[in-house]
Amino acid sequence: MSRSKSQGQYEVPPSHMITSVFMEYPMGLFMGKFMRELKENARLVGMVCRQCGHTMFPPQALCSVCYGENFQDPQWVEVGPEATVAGLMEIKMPWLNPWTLTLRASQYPVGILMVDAPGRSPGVIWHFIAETDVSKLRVGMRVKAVFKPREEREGLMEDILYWAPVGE
Amino acid sequence: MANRVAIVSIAQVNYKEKLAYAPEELAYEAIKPVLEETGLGFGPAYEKGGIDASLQCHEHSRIMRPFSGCQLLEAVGANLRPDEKVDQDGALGVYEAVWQIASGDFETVLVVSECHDSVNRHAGNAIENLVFDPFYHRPLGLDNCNTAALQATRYMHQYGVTREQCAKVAAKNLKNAKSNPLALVSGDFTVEDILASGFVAYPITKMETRPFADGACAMLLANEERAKKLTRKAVWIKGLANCCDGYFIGDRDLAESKALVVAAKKAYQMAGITDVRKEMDLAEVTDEFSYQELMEYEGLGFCQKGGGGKLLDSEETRLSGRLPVNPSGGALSGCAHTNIGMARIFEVVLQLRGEAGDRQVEGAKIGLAHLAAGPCGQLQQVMILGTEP
Amino acid sequence: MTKASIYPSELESAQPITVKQPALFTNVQYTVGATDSRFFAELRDRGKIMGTRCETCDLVYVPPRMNCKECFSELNEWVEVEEKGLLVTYTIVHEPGIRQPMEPPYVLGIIRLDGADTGLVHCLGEVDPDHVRIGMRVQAVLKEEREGNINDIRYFKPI
Amino acid sequence: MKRKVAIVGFGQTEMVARSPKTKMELANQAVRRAMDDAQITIKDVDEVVIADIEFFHGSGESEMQLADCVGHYMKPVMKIETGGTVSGSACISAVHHIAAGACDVSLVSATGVFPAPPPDVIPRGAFLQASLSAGMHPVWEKWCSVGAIGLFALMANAYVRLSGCTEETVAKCRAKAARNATRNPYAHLRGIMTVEDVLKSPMLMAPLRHLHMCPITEGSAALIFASEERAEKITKNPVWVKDVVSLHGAQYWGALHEMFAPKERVALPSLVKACDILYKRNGITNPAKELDVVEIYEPCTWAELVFMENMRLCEPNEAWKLADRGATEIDGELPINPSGGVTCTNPGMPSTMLRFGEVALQIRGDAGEHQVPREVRLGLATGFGGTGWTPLMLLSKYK
Repeated sequence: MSRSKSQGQYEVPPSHMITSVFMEYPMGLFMGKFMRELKENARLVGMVCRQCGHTMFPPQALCSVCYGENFQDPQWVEVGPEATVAGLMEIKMPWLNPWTLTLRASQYPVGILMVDAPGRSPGVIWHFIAETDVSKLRVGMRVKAVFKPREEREGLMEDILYWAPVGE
Repeated sequence: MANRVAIVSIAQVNYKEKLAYAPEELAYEAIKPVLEETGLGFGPAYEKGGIDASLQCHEHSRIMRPFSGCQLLEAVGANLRPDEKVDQDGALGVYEAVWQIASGDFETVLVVSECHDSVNRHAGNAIENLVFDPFYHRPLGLDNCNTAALQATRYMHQYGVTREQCAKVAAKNLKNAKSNPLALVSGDFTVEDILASGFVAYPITKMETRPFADGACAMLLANEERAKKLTRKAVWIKGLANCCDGYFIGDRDLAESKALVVAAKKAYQMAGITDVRKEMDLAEVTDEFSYQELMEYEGLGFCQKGGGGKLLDSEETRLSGRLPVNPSGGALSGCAHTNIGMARIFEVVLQLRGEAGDRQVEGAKIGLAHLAAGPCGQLQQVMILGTEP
Repeated sequence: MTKASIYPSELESAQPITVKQPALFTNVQYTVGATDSRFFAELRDRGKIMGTRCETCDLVYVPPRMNCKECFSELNEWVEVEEKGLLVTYTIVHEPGIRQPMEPPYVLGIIRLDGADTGLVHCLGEVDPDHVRIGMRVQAVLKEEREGNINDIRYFKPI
Repeated sequence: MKRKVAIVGFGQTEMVARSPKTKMELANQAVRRAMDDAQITIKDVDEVVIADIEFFHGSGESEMQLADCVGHYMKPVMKIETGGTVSGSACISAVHHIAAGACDVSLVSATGVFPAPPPDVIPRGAFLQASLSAGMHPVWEKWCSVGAIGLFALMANAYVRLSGCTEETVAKCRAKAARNATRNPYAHLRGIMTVEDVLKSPMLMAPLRHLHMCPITEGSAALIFASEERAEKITKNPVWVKDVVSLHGAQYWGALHEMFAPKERVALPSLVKACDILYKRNGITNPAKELDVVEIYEPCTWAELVFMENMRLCEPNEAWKLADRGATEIDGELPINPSGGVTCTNPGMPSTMLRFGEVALQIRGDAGEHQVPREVRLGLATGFGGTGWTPLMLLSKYK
């Protein structure tokens, strides 16, 4: 048996794991309705909590704020299509598209939007704003959702092309 | 135990595929009956009287979503409230909740375990392969099933256990499952049916493995004072312990589970059990693969080392036997991955409450719930529950 | 316990919606650390299988470990073990799965190499699965062109 | 709590951008250092709590993988996975175990190692950003991947708007962190940094510049907790856990609108509430006076200011003035993040534990060059993660 003492790191290639694995996430009953309405009617639906009036956008069976049940006779409401910009992000780096795992970049900035809703709180969403010149944008401005045509919609957030500034 | 803790309410949904439901929707189906039974709600954080804290059990690697605790937050009433997430089986969640309560920090803790196995139905064995070493084991395609098969072969060789004896475990449990409305698979199967169901990895056949399922389980635990106010059917935690074995399966003597022996000894000591064969009324053990149940008889001290097959043949562990094991039908009748151990606790609690219907073990006063997790049962947990503290 | 669902039937009767996304870690590289890199370098460059030895416990670990799990002492004594060994246990894998080194059905085993106290997981080749027995002697078959990973051992064959 | 609990050992590895070590090797090194610090061996450790999000390692069930090298072989183990809070949650779990009498000595281990695809397939930065976003809802929030940087850019914007804080003051604050990190041998981004350096660094998302955001760090940390009786046998300087509080949040980031779209003051709701509870339970009426040192989990420079206000260490919208006059410096009246904080070192999983451990070092007087130059009796450490979650640990020199 030959014996030797260890000396530092040896050069070997990294262990390279390649697997093509797909996961199937259940969207659920309430998110399911949101996705169907988006796909079929280009409508944004949310719910207003029956217990505390909090706007649930996306719709949820249980309220985030008061934990109240909202599945018996849920209070469906249409949210948007207009919204107020609450914050802006100019994304300067490319990011990964989770559907394809390829890089993508956007010419549009991302806004955090307070979407008009009948509850006591607005619906919150982040999405593209259709204005490449950021200097023309400001917090508090009004925008409106522009949807893809019916045949291109899949019930995903990408069905909204962007939010276009509304003339004042 | 010095600081007594009890399980005061339990609920579980069945194991059918539930791709229509989001994780939080599925979880709440189990949580709602617990809220109704106890009449408790989610009050302001760190104020006593309601449910003090929640504890989620959800293995994020099974859904490929980090901080997967986010999903159940609404269902467990966690917004701006104390909440913890154990990334292991629900049985470890119960273990954690017991100590949370015994520490005096909380009086009541809601433990919820949720898992959609159907989420990774396109992923094959890829999720299980991720548990193994990225340099030595993953490149060989190891998964839970083929490593279990390595253990099964070794165990059978060492002690002369036969394939028929392993298949008989599945036959027994699937028969018990007939009276369990939650079970996914059940029926009267012969040893021949089970052996003929096709190899997954020799010597394990398809019917000797756990059918994948979607499920959720909820339990409310409370300290002594609150438990006595909340229910007359409190089930007390008398002893609990877990123990982890080494990671490399090649290091271990796969024919026995050292970790289980350690965990069982500690749990029995806490519960004051001196002769488990005489004192235990029933046991629910992890039977993700049929051979495991036989090995666990030995590790838990129900029989001598190597005597698992004989104990099974003696019919002592069938439903009408002296020490019924897996009256629920076990994981072999279908169970979601993260619920394997918690479903065992669930069944023991149900039995001790006398609510197990046609499969009720008469006069059950003390029961054992066991979990084996990880490659070849690397992590073992034993919990002793009783109708008296 | 199996009550009717708590959710509105309007929602439950709709077609369930799921989304299918690729798992993120589908192409990932792991840096081989100090201990493992030596094992793979020796295997690649010299065709030798090495382990680390714990002097306190008198145990030889193959694959090599940086610490003894029994006494937790750091291990830096390297020993070469034989390419031959004993089959400790085996299985015949029937289900197809990812990263399988051969087409199923194939034999996967744990081999305790002569000079080692632990078993190495690998597959078996040049053997009829029905003739595999626990306790049989096997020998490593190495690849000609080695890259420095566990698949540099093609498989173990019966002696 | 039914029993008193103390920190008796703390260990960490050198923190670097990419470690040549494996996760197991790093974890082992940190555990050894923690045991050396406590002068105990693995035989003295009763149980292990693993804090991990092994998704970021592309693995599963990491409590199995770490058994041999962290040392829970033949011992009980618990694995906690929350978010950036994870090692904080795990420490709280260990405290509960000891207080309940489940064990006397508990070791908490957390390791951050981030393997990625070959760079020509996906650049590492984009990949790691995507791993963080993978924690979001697969349809609702994951698709546009603005993640932590987006959230904190919005928060910074709101803070600037409401408080009138200048870019120079924030840069000054970042320079303070760099100065402190330079004195901390384990910190990742070490080296003196001027206000100009900060202001010149590339803009990620206005007003957030590259140097304002925490780096991606690889490294490991371990903390050892012990019961009163054991702690006093193990060390002359146990650091006592006075209290722990942990609050979680809602599923969607939308619930954090007080943080990124506030009307009067920027607030992380879980932190505000957790501090209120902790102060009330411990009779703390003037935290700025009573706390000798604070370690805040600040994923970006602005977060340090906002969280100071949320912790009631100063009036709303005033923190930047404190920072501007040097009050939060290591020798200031209220030292904040003498370790250099998260903007200088962020290994993810161990980050919250580093805050806890650093406060313990300060209380013991063992922080070396970054020791606060006065008697440190009481210190508070925070964590941040998930969808705006907070774990807190209040540590004290006296029982």
